[in-house]
Amino acid sequence: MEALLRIENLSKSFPGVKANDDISIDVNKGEIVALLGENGAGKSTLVKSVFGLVKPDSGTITIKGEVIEPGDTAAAIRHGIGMVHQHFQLVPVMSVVENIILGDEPHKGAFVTKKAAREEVIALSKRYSLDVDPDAIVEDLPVGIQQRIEILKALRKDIDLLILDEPSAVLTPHEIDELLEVIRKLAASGVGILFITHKLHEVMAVADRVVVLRNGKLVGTTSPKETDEEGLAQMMVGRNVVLSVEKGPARVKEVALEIRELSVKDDRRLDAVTHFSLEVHAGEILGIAGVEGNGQRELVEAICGMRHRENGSVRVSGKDSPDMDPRGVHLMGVSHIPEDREKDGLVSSYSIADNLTLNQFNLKPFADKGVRNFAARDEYADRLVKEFDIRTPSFQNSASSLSGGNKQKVVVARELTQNAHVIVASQPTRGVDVGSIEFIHKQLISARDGGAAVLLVSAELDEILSLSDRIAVMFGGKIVAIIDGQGADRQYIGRLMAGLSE
Amino acid sequence: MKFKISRDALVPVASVLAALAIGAILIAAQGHSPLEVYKVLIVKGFQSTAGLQATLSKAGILIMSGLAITFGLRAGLFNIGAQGQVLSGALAFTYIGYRVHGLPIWIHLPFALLVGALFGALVGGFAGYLKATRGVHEVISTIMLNSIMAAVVDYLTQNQFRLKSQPNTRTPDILHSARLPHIFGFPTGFIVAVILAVVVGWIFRKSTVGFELDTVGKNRNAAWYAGISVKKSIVLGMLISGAIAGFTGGMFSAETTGYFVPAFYSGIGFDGITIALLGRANPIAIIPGAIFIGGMRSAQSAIQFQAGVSPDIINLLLALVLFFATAPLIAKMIKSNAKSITTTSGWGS
Amino acid sequence: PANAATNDDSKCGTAGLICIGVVTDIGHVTDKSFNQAAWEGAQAGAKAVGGVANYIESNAATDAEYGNNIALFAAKKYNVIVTVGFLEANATVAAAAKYPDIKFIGIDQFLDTTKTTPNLAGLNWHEDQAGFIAGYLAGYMTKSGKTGAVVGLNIPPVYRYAVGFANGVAYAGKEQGKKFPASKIIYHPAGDNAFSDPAFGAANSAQLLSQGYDVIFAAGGGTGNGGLARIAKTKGKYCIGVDVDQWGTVPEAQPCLITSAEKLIGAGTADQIAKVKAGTFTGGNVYGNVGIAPYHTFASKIPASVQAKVTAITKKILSGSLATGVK
Amino acid sequence: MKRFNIKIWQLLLTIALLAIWIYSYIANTDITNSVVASGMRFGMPLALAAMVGIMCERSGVINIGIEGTMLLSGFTGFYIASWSKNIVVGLLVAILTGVLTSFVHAMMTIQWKMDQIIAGTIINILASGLTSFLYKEGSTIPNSWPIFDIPLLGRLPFIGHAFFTQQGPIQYLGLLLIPAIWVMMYKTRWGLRTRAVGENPGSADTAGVSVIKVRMINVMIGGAIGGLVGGFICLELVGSFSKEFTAGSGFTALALMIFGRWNPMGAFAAAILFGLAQALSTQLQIFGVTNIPNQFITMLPYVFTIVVLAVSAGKVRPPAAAGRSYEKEQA
Ligand SMILES: Nc1ncnc2c1ncn2[C@@H]1O[C@H](COP(=O)(O)OP(=O)(O)OP(=O)(O)O)[C@@H](O)[C@H]1O
Ligand SMILES: Nc1ncnc2c1ncn2[C@@H]1O[C@H](COP(=O)(O)OP(=O)(O)OP(=O)(O)O)[C@@H](O)[C@H]1O
Ligand SMILES: [Mg+2]
Ligand SMILES: [Mg+2]
Repeated sequence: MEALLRIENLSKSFPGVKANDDISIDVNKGEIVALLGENGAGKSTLVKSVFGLVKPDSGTITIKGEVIEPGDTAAAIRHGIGMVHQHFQLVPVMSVVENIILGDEPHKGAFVTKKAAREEVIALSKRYSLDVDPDAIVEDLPVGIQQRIEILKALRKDIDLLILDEPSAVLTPHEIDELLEVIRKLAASGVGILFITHKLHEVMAVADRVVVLRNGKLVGTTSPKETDEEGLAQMMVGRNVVLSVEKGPARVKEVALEIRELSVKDDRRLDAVTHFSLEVHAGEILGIAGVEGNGQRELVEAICGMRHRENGSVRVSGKDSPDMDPRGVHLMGVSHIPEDREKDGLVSSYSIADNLTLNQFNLKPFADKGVRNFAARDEYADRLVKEFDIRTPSFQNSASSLSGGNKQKVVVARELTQNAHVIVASQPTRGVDVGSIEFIHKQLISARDGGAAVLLVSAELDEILSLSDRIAVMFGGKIVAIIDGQGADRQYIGRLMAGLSE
Repeated sequence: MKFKISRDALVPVASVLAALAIGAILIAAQGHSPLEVYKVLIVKGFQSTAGLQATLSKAGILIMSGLAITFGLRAGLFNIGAQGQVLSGALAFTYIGYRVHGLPIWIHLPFALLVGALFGALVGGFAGYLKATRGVHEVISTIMLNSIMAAVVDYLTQNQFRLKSQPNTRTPDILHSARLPHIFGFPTGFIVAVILAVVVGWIFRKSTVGFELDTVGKNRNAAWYAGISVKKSIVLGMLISGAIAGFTGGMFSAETTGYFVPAFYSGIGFDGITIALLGRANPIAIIPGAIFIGGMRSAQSAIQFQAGVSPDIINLLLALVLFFATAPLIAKMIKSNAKSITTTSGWGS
Repeated sequence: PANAATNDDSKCGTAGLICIGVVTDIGHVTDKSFNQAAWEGAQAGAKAVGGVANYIESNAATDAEYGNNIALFAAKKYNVIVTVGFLEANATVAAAAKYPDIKFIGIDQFLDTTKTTPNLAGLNWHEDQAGFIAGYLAGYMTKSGKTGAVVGLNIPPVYRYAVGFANGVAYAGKEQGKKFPASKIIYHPAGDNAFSDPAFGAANSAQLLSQGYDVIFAAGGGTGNGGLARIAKTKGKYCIGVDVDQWGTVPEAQPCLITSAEKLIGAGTADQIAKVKAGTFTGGNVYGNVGIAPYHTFASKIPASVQAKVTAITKKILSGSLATGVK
Repeated sequence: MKRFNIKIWQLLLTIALLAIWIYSYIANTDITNSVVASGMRFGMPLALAAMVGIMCERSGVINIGIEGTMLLSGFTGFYIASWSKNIVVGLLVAILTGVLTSFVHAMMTIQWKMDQIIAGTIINILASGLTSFLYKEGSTIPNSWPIFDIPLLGRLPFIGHAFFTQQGPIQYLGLLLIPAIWVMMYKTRWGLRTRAVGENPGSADTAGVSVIKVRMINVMIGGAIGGLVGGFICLELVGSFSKEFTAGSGFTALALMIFGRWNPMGAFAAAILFGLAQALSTQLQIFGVTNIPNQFITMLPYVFTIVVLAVSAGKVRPPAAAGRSYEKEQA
């Protein structure tokens, strides 16, 4: 049988990197192929080539026996390819309907037929049981819902091939289960699926076949039947990876972060966090579990001085921390790994070195009396790039040249090397490969063991479960329960996260 | 590597040549000799002592106004209405310059310049304040402030600040103790401008304040995350941009005009935009562009008188140079990898 | 060297040959306004004395620029230099001191004669007189009694034109035993574009027209010209131009243009040149003639009696027996 | 809540203005009509120039070259009209010039991915240099566009006299064109794509919409409007070309575009409001208010704009991609 998608000898170089090197892959009708690889291995580049977003240097892409014109998205769509992108490709200020219909709008003459469009979106969301409010403005929606819109967009046309580039990075466990169900259903109906993820259990759960990339090259093909998660990780990284987190018991000390009666509003001036109180002790990791959009972002920003506290106080090591003063809070010994590295955590046109010192550029030894010391910065950057294994030819390169995972490493490296009393880590491993996840987790634990109080916010329930000494479940801007991390019940927390009472 | 650098440096040179070539066609099309025109341009603008003096004097003002715009651009602010700040600085300078008697030059001149810069800073800073606290975009506020300042300045020159013995609207002459002395005939303003460029260059290269402004210009969210007060930076960026503009107005009065008439200052603020763009918002890189434009401007009249070509050819040549220096055509032709210029990304709301 | 027929300046410096150089204010000799008028006057003057005339257009309003341009003429041994506009006053005074052998004519430059040299004449006009005469005519042409002026920046010459106009209207009203409402003067806001904002002139004229104003004095370069063009489009309304006879410079205004308040810049300039030739040039502040332009096709529409009254008042004003009331 | 704030302010302002309008209409119909009509006349060229900016920026291209576009179009429009003795031909040529000028702008910004602010500046100084270099005195056109009344609408009570009488064709055209642009922008497929491209070109690209094509066409439509305005100023308002006749209105138009939040109707309202403030300052001079120096009266529209913006607060949010050239690779 002719393969549905056939990628033959595809190569693509960017200045300084060979992102794809002579790659050939087939995807058959109804088959789910998982594409694995470390950050920067070239997965996104490969699938973008298929979708016409990247023009390969050489090689051919054939679908149902027809060659697709390279670098032409419209052609790819015509050939029945749909794609869910690693970075959301949504227009934040537009409604859900507008986003979904964009590019092929129901219309009468030149006019968009709003009603028909709306009905179509409602029907679509019913069909795949992916619930969305058609009239909501995208930027007002939590990321999980935004991801749903991305998926609906891709599913809207009758597609033969669906590409998913890390669709589950921002979803809750329940949402992931739903997504995997959708994928299985689609495959059963004959759609070929090319699926990129860093979560190996997802691969084990749905993939028919697994293709692994390393440094732009195809290093192997396997299937869940032939191997296990450890095996997959080893294939990707080229070494043994410890997937389960190893940590000793917490040596809990005094309260380092004390939040009292905190209330915060969101961008639309609606209540996001209400009368929130919490204590985090030095030497423990407190994980906040919750579906995204339940006030976690606002909570973190208020703690770090980035968002106005309407009410209540935040104390660090027994002293009041200032409101609306990120620098002041930072100087009290609070480190912050922000959830959106591109938006908040990095200045992408700056060098990696400048980014590694982004919130310390004014402190000794990086500056003295307002004059910057570049030698100190570079020495520091050189050390961190090595220590955190940031994959780059030079720390002088701009942050924009890094892959997503490596960008995250820059942020983590910066925040975890400051000997902070309090570390606020928001989605610290989002979109990061297994090798790096292992590394970041180890760093967080060693920070805890070094006596820091770690507040971990993650939509990744597994991450929360495996790292936290205590778990606070957040729903609707409040804590609904605080549970001991040891032996916490996954199902129980899941129910709390969904707002169901016990 | 060396080879590549020299190629990048070739871009501006080739751009000038390309502009001159197109200019030559236009000149010839009007029945004049391009060679003669360009000879006059070089002799009058760059060869004769008087020409060079005029060139550098003009270049000094261009550098300063270019710095004013550059300072804003680096902080993500487009101070399109620097003209209003130039005007208020110039008038404030002039007032101190003619009104305050009995000070020695080394006090009077710097003091008057400081007051000029202060008034420029007030106008610019007001726009910055409106942006930081009320979200009023600086492109609107500075354009509106331009007109407002023009009216205020006009009112003052017609009334309180007017030289009553003259039927025409002008201020009294600025006292000698507030005029800029020439050092051996060398335009002092140019030296001041170059020093200012070096200082501004240093601020953005080495100082933490410069880094803060740059960061706010590049990614406001990340700047806030990194503990930089975005609001303060916006006010500061506009304040200093305005101060430099006001200072420029003062320097122009001190070196060139000698008294105040609003029309003397027309175009200074807008010229600054061209210069800043030509120099890619790099404080040092604006210097050669300013000298080049200064030279063309100072030869403008001679071109008309001696070669019979409309002096507007100069503005045309300038546009062509800016075009070729920024469009990737030339760079591609000589296989340079010179990065394309960016100033601010978008309106940087 | 370019320009007119008599522009060959290679023989300048030979005795008896008069070479005239015009340094324009920022602006061009084709500005349909005073730069152009001065340049035409210089050419006419040159023709009359068999001399040479040339111009340089200034590109920046600074003393340095004007000084350089004057120096260009001086270097070529020109013996009469005309500088146009009050912005050039300082540069002209300085140049006159520097080149005592060259005669300078400073147009629109009122001199402090205690500080100037005798080779410099400041050529001025009583704009208020031209405005008054035009206003007097307007006072007889208005049916509604409502007249107005849409003008450029509020600077002294513009002010004198406008207030002179208003006083002329009032005077004509009194003569006819009518009490007209005061003539409305609308100034352009300050700014670089005060004299080059046709849209402003048009919109303001229209606003006046729609409120029943029927004779409008549009004075102020491009701003005024925009007003003239707009008024011409409304039937039965009259407009008055400024500085030169705008019948020729703004032809689309012809349907409404009953006259223009003129200051005879060309004639005044030519006159001074003739004085140089005759050796009667005295320097100091001198005044050129003002008046109003021909009526052209309106000659048949303006009653002969009114025309006679205007002629009579013109004489009175120019002779000084009637004051305009403008300080 | 922020959005809500803006709406309240807009509402209050609208109500206040309506109240003033109705009150003064009753108090003095003629003068009120005249002032409102005058506001339209001041505002319409600015509003149309702002449409140039909106067409470009909504698709992600900042255009500060509006001034130059109008200048060049006015130039060619006038001289061709003068040469062909036909103002219709002149106007068409003006529009064509606008399209060609914006094509150059589009090449620079979209194809060559040059800095958009620089590209606009080049257009401006190129236009200023070319038009003054090639300027020739003494040309005239056979006639200029007339002003006229709209037959039925002109007799409507309240708005009729102010909006539909004694205006030139550009005024009436603007009343059609601006709502049409609004409808295009918010109701049609092209408009949806345009806005998507201006907000997130990656999103449009991944949906199979050609970012380059959408931008090129919008910028050129903008150019056509710019050509229209330039042509009309020379062929209707003034009847001749004068150097630098645009007198900074291209920049004021940009300010009004931002004031109107990149929305065609918003910019129109902003321009009319600005025009009304100007008409009002004229009216104060007509009323003979002499105890306030004239400079402070004429300053009114500018002060008004700043005050309104400062009070109604609310951050303006430009199209997110405006000013950024689109690199497909980074999608
Ligand atoms: N537009 C670009 N310009 C330059 N280099 C690029 C570009 N896009 C990707 N790269 C580089 O190509 C390599 C492959 O990147 P790609 O995004 O395909 O990795 P990935 O496997 O998807 O990684 P991740 O898991 O982090 O998403 C990386 O080194 C990346 O830095
Ligand atoms: N590649 C493109 N990028 C952006 N806009 C486009 C593109 N192709 C067409 N358009 C515009 O989109 C609109 C619809 O054109 P299109 O050819 O896509 O219609 P269609 O979906 O095939 O609809 P129909 O059912 O009428 O054939 C038109 O306004 C057209 O100008
Ligand atoms: Mg990827
Ligand atoms: Mg079709």
